[in-house]
Amino acid sequence: MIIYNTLYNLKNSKSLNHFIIILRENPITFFAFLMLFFFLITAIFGPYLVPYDPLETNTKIALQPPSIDHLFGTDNLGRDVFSRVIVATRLDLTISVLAVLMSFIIGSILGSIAGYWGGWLDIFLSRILDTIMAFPLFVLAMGIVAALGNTIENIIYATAIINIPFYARLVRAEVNIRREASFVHAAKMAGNSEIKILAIHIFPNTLPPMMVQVSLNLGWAILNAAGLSFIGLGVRPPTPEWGIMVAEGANFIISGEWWLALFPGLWLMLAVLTFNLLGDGLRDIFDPRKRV
Amino acid sequence: MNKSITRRNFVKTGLAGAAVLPFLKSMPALASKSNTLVVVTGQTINSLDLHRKGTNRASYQVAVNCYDRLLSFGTKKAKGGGYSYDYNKIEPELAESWVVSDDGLLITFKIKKNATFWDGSKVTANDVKWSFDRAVSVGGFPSVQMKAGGLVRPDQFTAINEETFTIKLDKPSKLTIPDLAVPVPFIINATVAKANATTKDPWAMEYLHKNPAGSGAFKVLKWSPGEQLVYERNDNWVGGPTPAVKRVVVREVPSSATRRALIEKGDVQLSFGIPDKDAAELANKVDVFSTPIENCMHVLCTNRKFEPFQDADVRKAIAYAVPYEDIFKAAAYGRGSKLWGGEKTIQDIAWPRKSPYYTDLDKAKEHMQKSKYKDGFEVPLSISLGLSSWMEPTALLIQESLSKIGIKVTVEKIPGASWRTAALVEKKLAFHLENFGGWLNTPDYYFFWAYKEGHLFNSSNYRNEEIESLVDSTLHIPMDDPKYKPNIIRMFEIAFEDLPRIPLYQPALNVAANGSEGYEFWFHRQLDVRPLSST
Amino acid sequence: MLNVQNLNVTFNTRKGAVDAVKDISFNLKKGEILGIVGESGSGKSVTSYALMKILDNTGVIKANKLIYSGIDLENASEKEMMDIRGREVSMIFQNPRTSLNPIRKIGKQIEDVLKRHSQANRYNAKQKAIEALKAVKIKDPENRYYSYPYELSGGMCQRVVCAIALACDPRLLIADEPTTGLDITTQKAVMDLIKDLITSRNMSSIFITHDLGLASEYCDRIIVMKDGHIVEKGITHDIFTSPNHPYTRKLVYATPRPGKSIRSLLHSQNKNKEVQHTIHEETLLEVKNLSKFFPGQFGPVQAVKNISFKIKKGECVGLVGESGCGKSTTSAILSRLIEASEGKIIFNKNDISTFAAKNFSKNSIRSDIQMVFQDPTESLNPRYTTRQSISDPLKNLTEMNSKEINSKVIEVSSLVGLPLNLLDRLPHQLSGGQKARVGIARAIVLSPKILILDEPTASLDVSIQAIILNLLVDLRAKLGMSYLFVSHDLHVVQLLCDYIIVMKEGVIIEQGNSDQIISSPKEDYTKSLLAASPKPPKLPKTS
Amino acid sequence: MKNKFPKLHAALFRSAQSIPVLIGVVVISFVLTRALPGDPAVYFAGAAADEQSIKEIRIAMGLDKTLYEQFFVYVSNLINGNLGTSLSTGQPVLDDLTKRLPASLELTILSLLLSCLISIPLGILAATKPDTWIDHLCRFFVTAGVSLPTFFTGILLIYIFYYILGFSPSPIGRLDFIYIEPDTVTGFYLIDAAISNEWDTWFGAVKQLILPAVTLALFTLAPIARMTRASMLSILSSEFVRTAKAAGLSNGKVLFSYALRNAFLPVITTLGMVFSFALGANVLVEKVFAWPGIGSYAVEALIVSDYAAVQGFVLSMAIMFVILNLLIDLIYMIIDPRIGFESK
Repeated sequence: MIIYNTLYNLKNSKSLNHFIIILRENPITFFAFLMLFFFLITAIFGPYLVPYDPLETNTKIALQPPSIDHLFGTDNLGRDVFSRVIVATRLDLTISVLAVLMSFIIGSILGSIAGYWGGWLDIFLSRILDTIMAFPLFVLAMGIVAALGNTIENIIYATAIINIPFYARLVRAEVNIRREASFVHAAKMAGNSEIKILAIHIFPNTLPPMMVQVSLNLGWAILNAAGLSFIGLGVRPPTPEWGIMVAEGANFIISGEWWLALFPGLWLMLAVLTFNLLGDGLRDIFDPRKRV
Repeated sequence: MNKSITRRNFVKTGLAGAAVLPFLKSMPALASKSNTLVVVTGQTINSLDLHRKGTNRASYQVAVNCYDRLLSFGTKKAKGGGYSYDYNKIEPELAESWVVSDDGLLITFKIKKNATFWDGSKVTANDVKWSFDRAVSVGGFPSVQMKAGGLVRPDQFTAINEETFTIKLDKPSKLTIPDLAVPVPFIINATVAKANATTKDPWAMEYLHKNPAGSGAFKVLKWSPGEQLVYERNDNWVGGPTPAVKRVVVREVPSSATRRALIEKGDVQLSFGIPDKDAAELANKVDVFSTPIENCMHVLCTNRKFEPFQDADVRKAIAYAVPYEDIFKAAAYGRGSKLWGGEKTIQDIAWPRKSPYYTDLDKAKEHMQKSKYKDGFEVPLSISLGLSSWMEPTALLIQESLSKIGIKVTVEKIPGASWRTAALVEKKLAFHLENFGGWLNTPDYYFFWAYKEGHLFNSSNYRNEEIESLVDSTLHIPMDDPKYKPNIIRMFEIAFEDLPRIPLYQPALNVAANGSEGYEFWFHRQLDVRPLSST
Repeated sequence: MLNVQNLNVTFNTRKGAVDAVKDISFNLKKGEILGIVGESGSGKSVTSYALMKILDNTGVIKANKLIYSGIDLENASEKEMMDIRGREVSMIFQNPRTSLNPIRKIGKQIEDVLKRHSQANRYNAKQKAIEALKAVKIKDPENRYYSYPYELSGGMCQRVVCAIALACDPRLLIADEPTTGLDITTQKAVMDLIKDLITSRNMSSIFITHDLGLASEYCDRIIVMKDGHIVEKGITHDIFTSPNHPYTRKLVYATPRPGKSIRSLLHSQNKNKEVQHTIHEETLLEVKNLSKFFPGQFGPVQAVKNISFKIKKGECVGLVGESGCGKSTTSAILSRLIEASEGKIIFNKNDISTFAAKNFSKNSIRSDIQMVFQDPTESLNPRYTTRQSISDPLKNLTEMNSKEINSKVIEVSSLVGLPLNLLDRLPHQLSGGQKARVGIARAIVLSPKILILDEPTASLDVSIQAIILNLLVDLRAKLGMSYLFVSHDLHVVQLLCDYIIVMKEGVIIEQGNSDQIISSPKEDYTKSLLAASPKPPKLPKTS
Repeated sequence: MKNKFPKLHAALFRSAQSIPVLIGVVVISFVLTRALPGDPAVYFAGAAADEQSIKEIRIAMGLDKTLYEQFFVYVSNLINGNLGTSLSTGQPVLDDLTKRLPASLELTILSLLLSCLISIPLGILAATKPDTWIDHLCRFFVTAGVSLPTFFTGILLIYIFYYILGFSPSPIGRLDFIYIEPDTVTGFYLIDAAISNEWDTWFGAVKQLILPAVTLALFTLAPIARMTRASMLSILSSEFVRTAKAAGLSNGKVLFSYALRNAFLPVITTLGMVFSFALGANVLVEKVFAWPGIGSYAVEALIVSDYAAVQGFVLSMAIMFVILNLLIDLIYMIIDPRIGFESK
């Protein structure tokens, strides 16, 4: 139903107008969507566009500074940093989008249940979420990855788990304030079942504030994966991934090979920045009241 | 120690020499060049007692610097610059003299008369006996190392009188004397230790863990685990020439980039164990000592439990496919020694030595064609996260190269904690990198650990009957025994033919000095601060 | 004292400049109370903010003259304005509770103003603040000084706001809807107090309200505003007896007062004759000994105490009371949104209190009992179009196919006078009146037997209220529904109810036929309710 | 039955609520550490141990028992205040933590102070000029800060300020070796040095703190600035601010005494979250700056499967979290008189 509504809204040409208006209103949102578009293009087509095989080593040209041949220089195994940075986009976006999607879904369900029905269920769920929050989240992610092994799936799971409480709490609060709203009473009078009221009437209205959280989390998920890579619990080599590239490149900064860390770092930062700046725009798009 | 060194008396003792100066809140004067040396390392010292269970390798330096042994090795000029210990030259430390009986079963030591512990009490044969008893009784690594020299039971050790100590051996071994010069059989102040022992803890493990009680060249002034260890000179040391510096601060800095910056800027005088890359790049800026580590090799292991590796042609194909030169450049930055492209026939017993293999993809393909695995196979190549600085580039290069002969390799990173269990204890890694180095510098010692079935570093599950008997018969005979050389050469031949371990290169231990001199390399790969001085 | 000529206020929004106040001129004499009356969006509040120059950054003031006691307000610097505000001209706002800093003691808030205008120093501030509290007749001012706003009732808060506004003896008081949201009896008390204070201090005042009745009781002169223009100004009595402008007339007629009929609220030409509804003798709904407890911090709180009444088929019953009297709880229980603690609800001979409220949506009786909610904005799902909102009950509770649903939606929309082109709009794209119609359409789309109306017009402008009330009357006759009309306003209830129940603190104080309750109430409380309602002057003879 | 001290009551109620959280943390950290790969007994036994000695050690460490029994032993030790001994430092975990926690806290608190000093004025500035280029610029700046991976920022700062410019002292922990650490009173060097009147040391400690604190502060700007802006915006448009303005109160008084105090409530909640978040982010910063805090301790412990150290770390963080929440509640109660009187 939610998907149907979204699709319905997208089909509607009014939605496109709405989108354009939101872009025009705020230069930063415009910039963010532009960057998002750029990253999506790179993620989809990147592997076909890059000049070199990101995995091909050639020690003869190791550690060369940026040049026409190698825009971002080469790394310690002679791999083209530019190609690696571009190809990594897909993996990094996948990790963050999947992780956030997972925590979004699970968090929404838990939060909705706790917020709508309240009572012991609420207390129980809230305590569990508090317990997760009481962990230093990054360390919890480290622990999970260390325990389960450092595969991409496990990184996604770990990132998702540490993000669940944020969604759950937010949804819980948003559902709670709407639980007694009169449009919810009206929906009851209209014969909607409890689940239907929750899923169709209340939950979609929590989306605008959730979108801000989603965008922040998308960025944070990338940083989280990068941090895991930095301490050696990240993606396995030789897979190109920004975090691991920064982490490995960091050791080369002092010796003067700055391009190894700088370019992936820059990309990482731009991606996170894009997601973070996206928040307000996304919220406005999901808010029907912003429509004219 | 921790209790007794409060800040006040730290200042008192530390600044005794500088008492004329106005009272200093900071120690710039104290840290002035000639008095104090600052060393940085990436490792953490986790105990001051080598005998304790769980003591890590970085902590062995405390045994070297703070305690004395009966014997020590001499010094020689090292290959990579600076000095090195000399395996062939045994020198006295606490012993004044020693005599080996003709049958080689009884060794009698005379202890230096003027040797005293830090608390002023005399070093006696009873202290030596107690310390040796402790080393063979506590189990774990110390006892295993003692056993290598034939030292197994307390009843082998006797304190004849205050200054005379004897060791009885079950059978003579060329390894006994050198084994007394390794860090393990260090001599503890038994009186102090016993005073702090309990019935539950007869060897005073808890006490000595934090409070060293020795006679060595340096005392521990301050120890903050994970942060720093401060050594202070023992002016009454008799084990060797009095150290030139009064104080040595060993600071732990985990980030290698930071360590590099520190040494490059001259903020520290010595950086211990720097990465090969930094060593190569810093060589013309500061003094860099890259000593090839004796009896140590970086190797690629083919586990016999993994079926394709039971095929000799597969192993040879791999040995010809490995991009040695690239690895040496990318992983070792040209530091250390090359171990490929050696002579076909073996004339000498130098070890580590070049294997007869070299990078030749045609030959590699030839061998693959001969094997049962013409179409190739898939195998995970495991590396340890803790050693990723060399293992990772090496693995990636091997991965790429082997793909050309049809072997599909996936690189598998294993966290440092599980590495040992998986690789050495359970020996379940099909294809992996390994870096064993033997303390006692003889090839048979290396073979004992790395080629005998069931032994810890034989992570390839290799078994060869001839090697088994060769090692057993060679390990304890003296090197000038006529059987020695032929036996060793035979071992080499088998090892290169069977290839459970494909040698890649001999790594170097890199140390950068900027404002200090006198660095000496030791087989235990820990820093001996005693010969250091500042420039 | 105040001379305003050609005042314009423009807001620069993203969608371009919006003129909120257009070219208005008026003046205010010393000691006079001037009422500015208008419906929402008429620009009356903006006018007052413009006088104080406390508009948002985006608001621009332009005027030929904007002179207060010889000071040119338009060109006064912000610093000068700060001295004028509170000292010369003060203002009180609607929503007294939110007009006070929630985390500062009220005494301190009064002191802030006193100190700002050098009316007090560190040593006597407290005493002066207490005096200010005393002046607005707050009991026990010494202790109240330490109170926080949340500890006070709405009426008390408004008194405190008055105390702040009057602390420095200003000469002009602007009161912006000061009693909106207060109970009717409180409203009267607060208004009387303000009036007393103004006259006793010989101040002038501008009283801004949407309630013509209230303005008529307290103002000397009245200005009527619409869409930023002044449409009419004059002496209060004249405005009422001979309104010139059609808009004023519309407002005057739409203001409920004793003795009016429901149709007379409408002034328009298309006024058709009121259709009489028939009341059957048969009882549709009977409430027996109904009680409701809520868990509270210090034990259960009884919101409804053992009430009983009946609603006949086709009858319209009014449930009247001030806030907190339990009328909303009662309506929620009857509409099966919440469970009753004790008692029976017999609907059409079924005791529906035996069905759990949680699962009532599955009950076939669900479609017979429907409800219209207080706030039309809040009662519509912001993501649902009008069509979705109206068809929602049909989808859930009937077997209709989408075609049937569609035609039913169109049918009901025209019944409630909702233009069909609004069916695909979202709530925020509708006006208040349109939203109210959507709410009603949704409630009647299932042809319920009883409609519970919970203050359906409380948040609407009077002119729209008049239309909606008439719509309800028409629908009742057409569809033969019974109503339970819940309201705080006796005048409104009397207009369309046959029977009135007066509640106070969870108890039914009095019930009886409308005429009887209005003309000869038995209980003091009912009397006080009636007395508190503003009494506008008599209407001119119907034109 | 009226409660005499509703606030105290509410505070006690809140702290009682944290008990299940602590229990949960104990259970989860126990399970998590047991799930870690690697066998501590093997590690403990040392480089050349044989099967027999590993087995002995396993028994000595209690690792041969069932998980259920191990948990029971762990909890009963915990109740006696025994957190076990760390493998990697060889010290009792409690000692390690008491030594290292102040280091982390000092860094985190200082960086938060720094962050607040920048982000709160920025947030207020943005709120007073919403949707102007100033607002957009503020937003861009703080978002850029949070988009940088801390380890990258840290290394970059070291490279620039230490390696190239030489402004900063060498990044080797809390105090350069030319200083003697002050007597331990609180464990916070800045406080301890000030107490013992050793200002040289104090400045030395400050110099070491600057770079890591800036690194962390950059990372925490965004949430605080964002919340300050949002909260200020809503308060500035609220009716009591209008009332205060209409009463002629000066802009400063309105902004700082009326609006800011109210706007701080949600900011404080955010601060609490940011604080525990920053303590986590410390893990990486400490590694880069060789900071002897609990973050780097935890990373090392996790990598070598040091059960006791990991559990001790997690537990201490959870306790910190609980204390922090209590503290926030207390601040809330001081600022907002309504708390504790709300009915449920």
